[in-house]
Amino acid sequence: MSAILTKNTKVLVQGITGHQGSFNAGQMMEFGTKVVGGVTPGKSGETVLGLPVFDTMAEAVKITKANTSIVFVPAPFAKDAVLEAVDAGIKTVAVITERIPVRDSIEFIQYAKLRGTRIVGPNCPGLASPGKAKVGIMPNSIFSKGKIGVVSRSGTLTYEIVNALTESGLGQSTVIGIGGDPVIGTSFVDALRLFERDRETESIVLIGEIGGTAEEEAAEFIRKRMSKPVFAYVAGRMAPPGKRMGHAGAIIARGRGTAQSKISSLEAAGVKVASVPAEVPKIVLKGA
Amino acid sequence: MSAILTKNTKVLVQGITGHQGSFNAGQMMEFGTKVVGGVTPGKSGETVLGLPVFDTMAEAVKITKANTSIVFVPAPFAKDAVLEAVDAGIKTVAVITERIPVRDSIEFIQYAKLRGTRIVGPNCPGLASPGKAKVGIMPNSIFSKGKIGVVSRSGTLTYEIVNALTESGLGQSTVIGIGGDPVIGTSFVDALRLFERDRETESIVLIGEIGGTAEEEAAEFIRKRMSKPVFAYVAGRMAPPGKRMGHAGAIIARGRGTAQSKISSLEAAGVKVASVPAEVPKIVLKGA
Amino acid sequence: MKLLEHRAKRLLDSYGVPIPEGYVVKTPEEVRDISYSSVLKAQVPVGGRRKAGGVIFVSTLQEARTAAAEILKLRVSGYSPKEILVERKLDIVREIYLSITIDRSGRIPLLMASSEGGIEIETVPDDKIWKWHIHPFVGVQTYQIREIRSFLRMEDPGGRELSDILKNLWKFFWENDCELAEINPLVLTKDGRLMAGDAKITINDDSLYRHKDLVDLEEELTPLERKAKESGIAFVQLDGNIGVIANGAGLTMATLDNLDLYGGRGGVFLDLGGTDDPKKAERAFELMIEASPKVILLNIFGGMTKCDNVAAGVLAVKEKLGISVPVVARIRGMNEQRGREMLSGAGMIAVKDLDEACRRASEIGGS
Amino acid sequence: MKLLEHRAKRLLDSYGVPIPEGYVVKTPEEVRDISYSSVLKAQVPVGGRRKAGGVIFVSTLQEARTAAAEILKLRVSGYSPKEILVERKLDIVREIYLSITIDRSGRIPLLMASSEGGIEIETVPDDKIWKWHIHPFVGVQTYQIREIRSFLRMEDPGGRELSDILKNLWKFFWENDCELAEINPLVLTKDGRLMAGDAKITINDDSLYRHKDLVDLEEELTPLERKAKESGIAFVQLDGNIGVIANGAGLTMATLDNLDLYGGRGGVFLDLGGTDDPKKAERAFELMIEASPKVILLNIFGGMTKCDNVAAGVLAVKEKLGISVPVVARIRGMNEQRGREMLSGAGMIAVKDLDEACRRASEIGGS
Repeated sequence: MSAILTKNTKVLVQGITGHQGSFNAGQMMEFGTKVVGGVTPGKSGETVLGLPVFDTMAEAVKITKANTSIVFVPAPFAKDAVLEAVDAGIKTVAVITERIPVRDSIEFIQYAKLRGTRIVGPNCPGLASPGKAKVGIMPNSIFSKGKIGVVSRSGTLTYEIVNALTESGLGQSTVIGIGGDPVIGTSFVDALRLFERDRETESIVLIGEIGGTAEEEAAEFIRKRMSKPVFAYVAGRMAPPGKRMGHAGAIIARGRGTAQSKISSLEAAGVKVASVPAEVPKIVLKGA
Repeated sequence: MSAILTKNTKVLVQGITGHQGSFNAGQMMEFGTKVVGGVTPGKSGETVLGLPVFDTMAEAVKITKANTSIVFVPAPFAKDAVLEAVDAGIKTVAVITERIPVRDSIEFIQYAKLRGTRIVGPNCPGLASPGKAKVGIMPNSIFSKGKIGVVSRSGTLTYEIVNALTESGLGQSTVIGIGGDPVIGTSFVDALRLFERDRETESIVLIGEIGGTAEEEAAEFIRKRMSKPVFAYVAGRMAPPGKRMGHAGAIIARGRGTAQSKISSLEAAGVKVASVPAEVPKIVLKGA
Repeated sequence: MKLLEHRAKRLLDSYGVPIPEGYVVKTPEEVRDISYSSVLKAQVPVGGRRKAGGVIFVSTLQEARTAAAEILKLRVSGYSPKEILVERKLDIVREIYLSITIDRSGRIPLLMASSEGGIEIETVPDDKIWKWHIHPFVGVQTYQIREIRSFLRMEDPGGRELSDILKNLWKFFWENDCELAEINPLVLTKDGRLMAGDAKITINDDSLYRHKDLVDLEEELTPLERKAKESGIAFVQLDGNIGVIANGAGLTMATLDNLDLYGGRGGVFLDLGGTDDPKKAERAFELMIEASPKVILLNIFGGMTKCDNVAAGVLAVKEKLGISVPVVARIRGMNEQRGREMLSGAGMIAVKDLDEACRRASEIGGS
Repeated sequence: MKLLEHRAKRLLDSYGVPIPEGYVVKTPEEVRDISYSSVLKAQVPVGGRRKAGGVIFVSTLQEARTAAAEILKLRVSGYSPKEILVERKLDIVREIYLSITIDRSGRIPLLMASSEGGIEIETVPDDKIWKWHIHPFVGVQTYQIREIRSFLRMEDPGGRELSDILKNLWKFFWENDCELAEINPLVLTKDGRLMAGDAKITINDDSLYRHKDLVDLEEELTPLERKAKESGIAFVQLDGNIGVIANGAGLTMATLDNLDLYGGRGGVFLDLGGTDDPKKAERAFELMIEASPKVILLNIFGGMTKCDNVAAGVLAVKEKLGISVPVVARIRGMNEQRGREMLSGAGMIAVKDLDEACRRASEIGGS
């Protein structure tokens, strides 16, 4: 999707000298992404996979002309890393780090908004546009180039469904993992708006889950603003009420945010909803 | 200028029950502005010049559908008034109040930026588009409709020069008094950018004064980005160095911000600069 | 992390939010002075204690000690109260509702106020709840406080105190990484004072590393729950008989949904989080064996790890502890075929498809 | 408002920025203990005191008292020191420059740091000054501190102290409505400590109403300056002989520019600010009479007031105090013709045009 990732996307890896950072830098490069360097304070002068490591984002941006970054630094330091990226003029920051205090997320998301930087995440698998670039941790093998935009709150469930799409011959224009935290930089609605405008996207697969009201808001937006067909899967029909299902996004409380409420809202907005992941490619093929 | 004031500009007067507020509400209405009400906490239900007075901006906006406000409330309460306007969804706020602590201005300007609201001022005479609307305190008598955009850091000096333009048959598209404080919401560069885009503006008169580097930055912008002719006057050639000339904007320090530095920068950018106010219409007529 | 009422109140008090006089006891004997009408309140991190008999009003020391003994015997939504808050009974004129929470859609905090305090806020109609976003970059604004006072018809007495409470509650909320700070009711007393009658505070778990002073609440966990927590594995006890291990909350939930398609019911389930770390998978397997489900369904979609490494980990657990129940393994990712071969070689059902894995596990579970 | 060094330092100290040991004296006799090498520094709210002899190093009590007496006799850029700061002399290893100011273009505060401390920052080349905007919504960031430390090659000793000083200086700057908070030099001492060797702090005048505790510095003003200030009128003493009264800084400066066109030179000038309040104009006229210029030029461009009201005010002053010098009046706005008629009826020169008014006043002034 030209709105976020393009062939000119140049990526810096914040926390490149860590295990996750270096592994995924390599994977992103294999995907064809222009990874231009990394930042780890105090490690200036080192190289990782032949990429230069810088002490600061300001210096890294000055030298590499990067416009995008991916954050792997541990939760207690993630806010600082994101603010540094924003101040350095980075236009898109994918925050992979999980367990970031929600106050920190609120602060860097609002600051990024003020400065005109897009945040994807935190606690997300990042995003990818097959044939262009991947800024994230999703396995390369699941993707194929095509016309479907995928937006998902979930991590590995995204892999599952994107993989299923690929195996059914349904390629993707862009896949955005928006993250499962209560407060995130790019919402379903933000992503849908981008997909609606994006010429390379013909239809959209939305992967939701129980908790919060993001799917209900997406349904409202789809009803009012979307002309492209949207398909969905909402995880958690069988999840027990009131229990945490692994992360903060997945709480059912007070009858709102249930799978049923989300599925009904989406269906009322004309969205076909699959009941299990394997059904997603089937409804897309049927709908197309 | 359609970029700020239009025939659909609907104005709320914050602090309407004060002397300045009520007087200027009347003057704005005489100018042809759609003043739709006012806000003074605790005065809900009263009327001023037949206009309804509300307790809160939220209520006032809900009922009047106003998109613009003008702030007359005293300096210690001005920040609260601006934030209230921003939160109520107002798109343009002209802050007339002077002597607002600069920290307060910084805060409400940054907050307004975050929420997409334009601030003009503080410590400014507001703005006016003859034939459309006036959101300010400039005397109605000085204006005439025409093709000249005027932007000025000064208050009464603006009246002087706009009046001189009018008397020479040079009408104005929009006059913006950006205010003389160190930190302001709409800068020379912001205003020039609006004028460059505005179809109703054919040439621009910029009224600067000593202190700061806003005129130098404007010159830089004019050189790089402006296709329309710009004329200027810079007050303070004869002002003594290092003395405060009435407000914080007018300090000469360390050889920067002098009248000479500003005039040279502007002239180097192709701007004709008048040496006294009365010369402004002459250079405009000559240049046109 | 939810704070017990008495801890929540002590914290609010330190931020200038008035609370009633009171003290905490752990035994009936610790109830001392009852020189005024008092109320004894079971300290549990869940709602519903009043209905369960956990709130008792008393006038004498004898009554108080009897009440305390009764409360300590209760079980409130699965929690046994270990502490009781003994508080001076308030002379209530009005009860107000006040809370700050994080609005996911707005992405910033939300302040709510209502004149209908003292009851569950969910039962109050929307037009009786005042809502305002608080932007953390500017905090609670004077105009907002003015609006709240006007909405609550809260002029003096109490109006000025309300303004302070709003500012202090916000400061408390933000500085302490709260997800919820609720005062319900905020009581206006006969002598014109405002006091937090009850308080519910939830601290964002991800922030606890910087609030070491707040972390002392002992959660009531089963031994298995505790072990899972210590390993960073989310543990949920369901009522079915299929033990599910998956990585990621979404994938775990999708697995439960998919089991349902074939009549299968999840029992214990373990979510490794977004990781495919073989060590964590191994640990989850060990825990799952302790939980002794009828069948174990392993569903891993790998990103960073090779599937044969995950398989090797599973086989190591089998070697060490033995696995007496059938295992359906579905592993995707790098070297997945080799991984499946290793597992089926060890007698496990190893498949490629999630749907198939769920069908097979449901067949075993349902049989 | 500029703070004297010792007050600036005391404030910084209260925010955790270390300062040298020291005390303030008003007379030589108050110099007490000199148990170590000391420095006596004239306390004036302007620069250039060192060149003027206002900084003296001493080793004995006798030297110190002699130095104090000398300093109290000085005049530094028009200011007579009334206080002397007696400070322990520092063992200097390095001198660093550190400041926070408000960047008009950026519209937010700007932090500057340089290894070239101890000298005027204007003389330091740009590439030796580190600059970073501090957004007040997020404050000084850890990454910025890391960058500053690296830029200043300021590892321990001193590195951790520098981090604290940066955070504290920012907190101080923002909470106290500073326009400038400059520590120059920030001294690294032989024993590895960091200390503010000198400090310049300017508080935003418009914020002083909320910093009552800071407002006690007596400005040195002439009686006329004081009266003008009390009336909210900006007063500037120039070297010409034309007394200018105008409303608004821009218009006032334009008037001076325009006088220059005709060889006229502004003397005293009074700026009423953006107002055309007839009371303020009257008051300015009274003050101007006290200043006794050769000619008075009144230039009012009215917004809210009727010109005949302003004229009536001027005539009232003439009635009350008499006006012995010629007056050139230029009043624009509502009822301007009537206003001009009233003034010319009283023997004043009343014109419509600013240019003409300046020409007439210059003729009289220059004659």
